[in-house]
Amino acid sequence: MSHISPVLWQFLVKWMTTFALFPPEASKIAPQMDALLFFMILISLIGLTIVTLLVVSFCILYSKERHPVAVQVEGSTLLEATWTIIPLGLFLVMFVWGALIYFRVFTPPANSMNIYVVGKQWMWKAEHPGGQHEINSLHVPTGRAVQLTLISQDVFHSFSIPAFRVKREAIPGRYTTVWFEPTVPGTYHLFCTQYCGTNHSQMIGDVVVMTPEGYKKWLDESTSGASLAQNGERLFASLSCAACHNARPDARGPGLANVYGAKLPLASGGTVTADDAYLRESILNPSQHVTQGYAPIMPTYQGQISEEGVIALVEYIKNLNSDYRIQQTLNTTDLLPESEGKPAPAVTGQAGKKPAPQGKVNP
Amino acid sequence: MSATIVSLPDQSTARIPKMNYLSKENGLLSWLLTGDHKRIAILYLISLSFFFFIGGALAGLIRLELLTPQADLMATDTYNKVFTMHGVIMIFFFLVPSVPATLGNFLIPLMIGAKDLALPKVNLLSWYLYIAGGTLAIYTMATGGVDTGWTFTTPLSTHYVNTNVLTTGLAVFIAGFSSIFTGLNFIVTIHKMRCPGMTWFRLPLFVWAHYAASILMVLATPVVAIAIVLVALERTLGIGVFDPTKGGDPLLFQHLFWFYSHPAVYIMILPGMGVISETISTFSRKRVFGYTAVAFSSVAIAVFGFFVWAHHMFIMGISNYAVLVFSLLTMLVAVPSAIKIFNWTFTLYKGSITFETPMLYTFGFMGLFTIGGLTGVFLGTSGTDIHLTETYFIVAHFHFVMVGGMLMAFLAGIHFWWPKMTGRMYPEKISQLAAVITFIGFNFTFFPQFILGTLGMPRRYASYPPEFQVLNVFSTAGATILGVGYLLPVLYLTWSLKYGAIAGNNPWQATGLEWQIQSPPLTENFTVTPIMDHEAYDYEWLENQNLAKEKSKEVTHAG
Amino acid sequence: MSEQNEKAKHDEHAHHIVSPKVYVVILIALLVGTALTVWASFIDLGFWNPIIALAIATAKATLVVLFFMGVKYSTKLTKLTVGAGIFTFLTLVSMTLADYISRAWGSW
Amino acid sequence: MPDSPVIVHGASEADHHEHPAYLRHHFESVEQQADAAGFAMWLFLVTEVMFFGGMFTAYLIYRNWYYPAFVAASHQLDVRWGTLNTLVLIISSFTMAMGVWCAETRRKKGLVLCLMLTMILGLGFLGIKSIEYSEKIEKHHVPGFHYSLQSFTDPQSDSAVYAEYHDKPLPLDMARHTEIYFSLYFALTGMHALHMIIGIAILGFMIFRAQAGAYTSGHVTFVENFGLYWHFVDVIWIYLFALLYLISRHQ
Ligand code: HEA
Ligand code: HEA
Ligand code: HEC
Ligand code: CUA
Ligand SMILES: [Cu+2]
Repeated sequence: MSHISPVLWQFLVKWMTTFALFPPEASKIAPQMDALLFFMILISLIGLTIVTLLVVSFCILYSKERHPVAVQVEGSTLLEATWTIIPLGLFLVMFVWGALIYFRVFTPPANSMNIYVVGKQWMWKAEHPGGQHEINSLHVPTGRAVQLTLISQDVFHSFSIPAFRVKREAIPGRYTTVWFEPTVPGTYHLFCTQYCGTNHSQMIGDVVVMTPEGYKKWLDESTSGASLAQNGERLFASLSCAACHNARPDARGPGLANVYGAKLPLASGGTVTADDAYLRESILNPSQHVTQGYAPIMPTYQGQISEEGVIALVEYIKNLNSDYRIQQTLNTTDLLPESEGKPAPAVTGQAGKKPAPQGKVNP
Repeated sequence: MSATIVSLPDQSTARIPKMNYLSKENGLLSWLLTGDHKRIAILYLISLSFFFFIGGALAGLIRLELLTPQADLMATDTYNKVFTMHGVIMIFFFLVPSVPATLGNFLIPLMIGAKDLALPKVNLLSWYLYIAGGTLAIYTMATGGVDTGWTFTTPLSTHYVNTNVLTTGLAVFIAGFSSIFTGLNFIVTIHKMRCPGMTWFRLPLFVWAHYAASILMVLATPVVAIAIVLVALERTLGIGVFDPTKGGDPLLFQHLFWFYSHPAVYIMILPGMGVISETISTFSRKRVFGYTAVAFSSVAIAVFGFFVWAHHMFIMGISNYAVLVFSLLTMLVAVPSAIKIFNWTFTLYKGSITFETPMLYTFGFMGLFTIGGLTGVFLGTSGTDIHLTETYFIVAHFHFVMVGGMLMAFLAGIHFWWPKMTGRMYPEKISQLAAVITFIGFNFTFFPQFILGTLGMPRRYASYPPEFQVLNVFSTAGATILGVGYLLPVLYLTWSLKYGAIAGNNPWQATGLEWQIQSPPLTENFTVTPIMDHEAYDYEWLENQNLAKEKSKEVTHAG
Repeated sequence: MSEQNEKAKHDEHAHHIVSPKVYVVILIALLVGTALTVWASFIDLGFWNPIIALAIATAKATLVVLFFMGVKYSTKLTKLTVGAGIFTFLTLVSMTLADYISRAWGSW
Repeated sequence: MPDSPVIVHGASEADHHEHPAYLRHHFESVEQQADAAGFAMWLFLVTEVMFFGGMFTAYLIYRNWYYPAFVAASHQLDVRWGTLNTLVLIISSFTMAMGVWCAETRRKKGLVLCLMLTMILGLGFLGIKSIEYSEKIEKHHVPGFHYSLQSFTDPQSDSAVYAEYHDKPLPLDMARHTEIYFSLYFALTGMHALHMIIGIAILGFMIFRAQAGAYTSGHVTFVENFGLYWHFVDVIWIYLFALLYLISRHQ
């Protein structure tokens, strides 16, 4: 093999040993996606082979030497119908199958754990409910459905994990979600796949899939102090939201306990489900959807809270199961700086349940 | 003897006819002020080739940068400018006008038996607009470029980059109007200028394909124009229509942009499909199988092409219900292309096939377009699009359809009609070689990109994880071969202008009206209005015609 | 010369000249329409206000297109062209709006 | 003629010399030429429909989203000016149609008069539009140029409008979306006005040529096609009036 240049040779060897058509399958959806991809590749190969075989054999059979005089053939309705209906049928199978997968990727199961991701030029910032932050990396446990709630601070980005076969746009001004269930521990690529300016190609990182125990350990080690909801509580106090949302009979704003997931009647008629996106909108553009029975007096907080702040508030409101916490907030507003040591809000548990120790999430 | 078409000096004349559209007057001004569709086509051909090589050189830079995983040849923002300008130039200044403005311009009047396009001045105006837009694009490139990607995604393009978005936008805007006027001119011409007897179903399929593409040019292009105007207003005044902080929706821009740019991909492919119909019929000496099906599939592509634009936005945050609808419609629009491929294949059946250069490119088109089109279906399937979108899979998809499809068709057409345009043959052997080189180089360049895409390599990346390097090296190597494949035709076609064999009227023994007149044609195309008295691709008619000619020659010789 | 042309020569060509009377009638209709639409906007019809305004506008536009622009007297081809334009415009509007409206329907 | 038999089409050869000067060489007949030009004009108008269509789409979306802001902002437009302008434009459309009729029936004086009237009405439209624009400029309602929310967060400060509509103050976040309304207002009416200006320029040219009798000798294509353009501009305005001025006078 001496006539092949050594560099090229090296490359070929490297390629042969690492050759792969698909990235690792590290999530529950990955094998399903790959099954469809295999199906489509198979169909395409069959289609391509048919076309190629026909072309090649016609070229041989009817080349000028062999077949000097062409025989005019007008066409055939039967054939036209065949090659209209068969591809159409196959394409429709792909459509249905693909739609089912699309449906799965973008419908998070109810019990999934939620991680917030903020994209900005040019980094990814992930926020775990326990308050752990990470930049350009994401730690997730196996065996649990993980939902990402994404938002961008500036331009479109796209959060892509090829090994999981998922990808979702982070859009300025709006939450989007995607979910996955990691299956194989390991470190995988995280890319920003939506062109976002100069350092688009540097907006990359690692997704680290850990065993549940490993993940727990990681959470404990990388805690930053307050949980997201605690941060939210602090913000809620410092922005004096409780001036109106205090669950008192004379309160000017609606009570916020258990509002998450509820169907709210709107002043303009109709109802709306209070999901993450709705909570965010209510804080930044409150008059967009005015709740029935209230005046549109809530001020906008646009420009006053960072996306991370909004996330903290949303997380706080999501976890408000009783008015108890709010009233606590009201009482402790002036004690704010020291609220560090206060018991954390009931993050996932019921009101009155023993609060989780600081910086930890109730499992 | 049947009634027929006028033909001027016969191909037995071993000289190029003295009187022709090239020789008429020859000052620079006579070219720059010409109303002759054939001269305008030549003007386009020259200027298009120029832009293609600029775009190609930029592609060379892209491939060189991607030779190594690091961004070492140029800084990331330079790389971004390079691929943006590559995309902008290749799409708006090369591929959209490629076949229509050169071959379409040259041939449509000839094929339908007209003396010119309906609006010669508008035709010239189109070319000037094209040149103005192109000059502006080159100016933009020279003065710092632009780095938004050819899709100009907001709010990146409106608020977050400080490169020449405005001038590039203006360039595209102007080029857009050039394209609108070309399409408008074709539609009017095809409706109003057909010669007697030239009914709709006697039109060559080339004309049908251009008709369909023209509908798209006329109806879709204005929408991208207004989208660009709004971007410009947003950028200069901050009016807020696309600005999320002011309550605007950045996705609206993409709706408007893709409302044009999806139909635009059919503007790019349909004329190429027209070329393929002509070449495949001529070189298998058979009427195109299922003429009506092929004709209507062009129109079907044009019509359905309007309903699928949001398949470029599947994960961008449009409604999930919209995703379902647009995905379904995408499946429908793929079918007419399949119909065409199969009909072309069956045109070969019982033909008498020869393998001149245009035919080789035609085979290239059929294989590569099929691959490109089928991978388009992968992207149109909502589920798999999640994994494949914004990766090299897309890059491979659209280069397969655009370069493997349209560019091959363009080259097929240029070779096929070169004798008609210049009166001289290109050298056959070397151009067959060039076609083969192009095909090999193409596959080396872009096939690895499918694998890169499924592996997850994102597009528009100046640097990438090292494990993708091997495939990228293949790709770059392939691009070098491809570059040679494209340079060769420039050389031998130029050479043939002087030294090529005299072609005569109808070197391929093709049936179209354009082949029944002298090459190169007269300025007024037909001295007398022709009458069409047979179907398109009627090879028996042609034979009778030749027999008759022979006879009359014998008579004259005897007499 | 195409077949439309030949047909056109007989029924439409020599070019139908619309008489000024028709123009005057249309002018009056348009003026009345304008008055009507302004008047309607002063009455509180709630939900129906914009619909009525658009309906009247469409009626007026139709009159202009049919008579002032002479579509009523012109070839099928012209009618088809106008139709194609309106159809494509409606495609743009309706399919885009469909996305925006269904975005609010929750995830599925 | 050389080798193959030739069938000469119809009479085209024979009456070649009787063709009027304005018949361009590549057309067979005057009808064909007029037909082609008219069809081309229609196609051009269709592109214009799509050009405005993009803006109409944007308008409909944001009107849906920010209805209260759009209502409050539309109250800043004066229905009286709008109505007047609609009337002006409709009448100009009428005079234009009459102009075409005059050309078709070869009435030179009538044609010149009609074109003049059309031009004057067109200028009148622009004059009124500029009055409206200058009011917006005074109130800082031009997006991007120190845009002011005062009229919306504090309607009473804007006494003239307040007297008519008694608008309630908008919450700040909603008030901010009035800027989108005005963006679309200026984009739409500005684009429309641009078309008017181009139209008026062409009218000027046409009056000049009409006086020389160019359009009253049977060659009316140019006048007819310009008429189509002018009417089209009118149609756009009819919709703009309904959409921008008459959103809701109640609330
Ligand atoms: C000439 C240009 C061209 C053409 C013709 C096409 C044709 C098609 N394209 Fe492509 N496309 C582009 C140019 C083109 N595209 C470009 C430039 C982009 C990227 C833009 C960007 O983001 O920068 C793109 C992106 C793109 C996307 C967006 C991906 C994303 O952003 O996530 C999608 C998704 O649906 C798509 C789909 C299709 C489909 C379904 C077709 C169909 O029309 C194809 C139909 C053809 C066939 C199907 C082949 C023939 C079939 C057979 C021979 C049958 C075989 C037999 C059996 C199955 C039995 N294309
Ligand atoms: C008509 C359209 C067209 C054509 C013909 C091409 C032709 C080519 N393209 Fe292009 N391409 C696009 C349209 C096109 N492209 C578009 C729309 C994009 C997306 C841009 C975006 O993301 O915004 C893109 C993006 C794109 C990328 C992805 C960049 C990225 O996402 O990071 C790559 C990478 O390989 C690439 C490569 C090539 C190559 C190798 C060729 C070759 O076929 C070119 C071969 C031609 C030559 C090489 C020229 C001839 C030779 C010479 C002039 C001699 C000098 C040559 C050298 C120095 C090598 N293109
Ligand atoms: C001036 C009083 C006031 C203040 C201060 C206020 N709100 Fe409100 N808020 C309201 C009123 C009134 C409503 C109901 C009407 C509406 O939807 O606009 C409301 C609605 C909401 C809702 C939607 C819940 C529902 O039932 O519709 C959320 C969430 C919310 N507020 C969060 C907050 C947060 C977080 C803050 C502080 C950052 C805050 N509010 C500050 C008055 C206030
Ligand atoms: Cu962020 Cu690309
Ligand atoms: Cu598309």
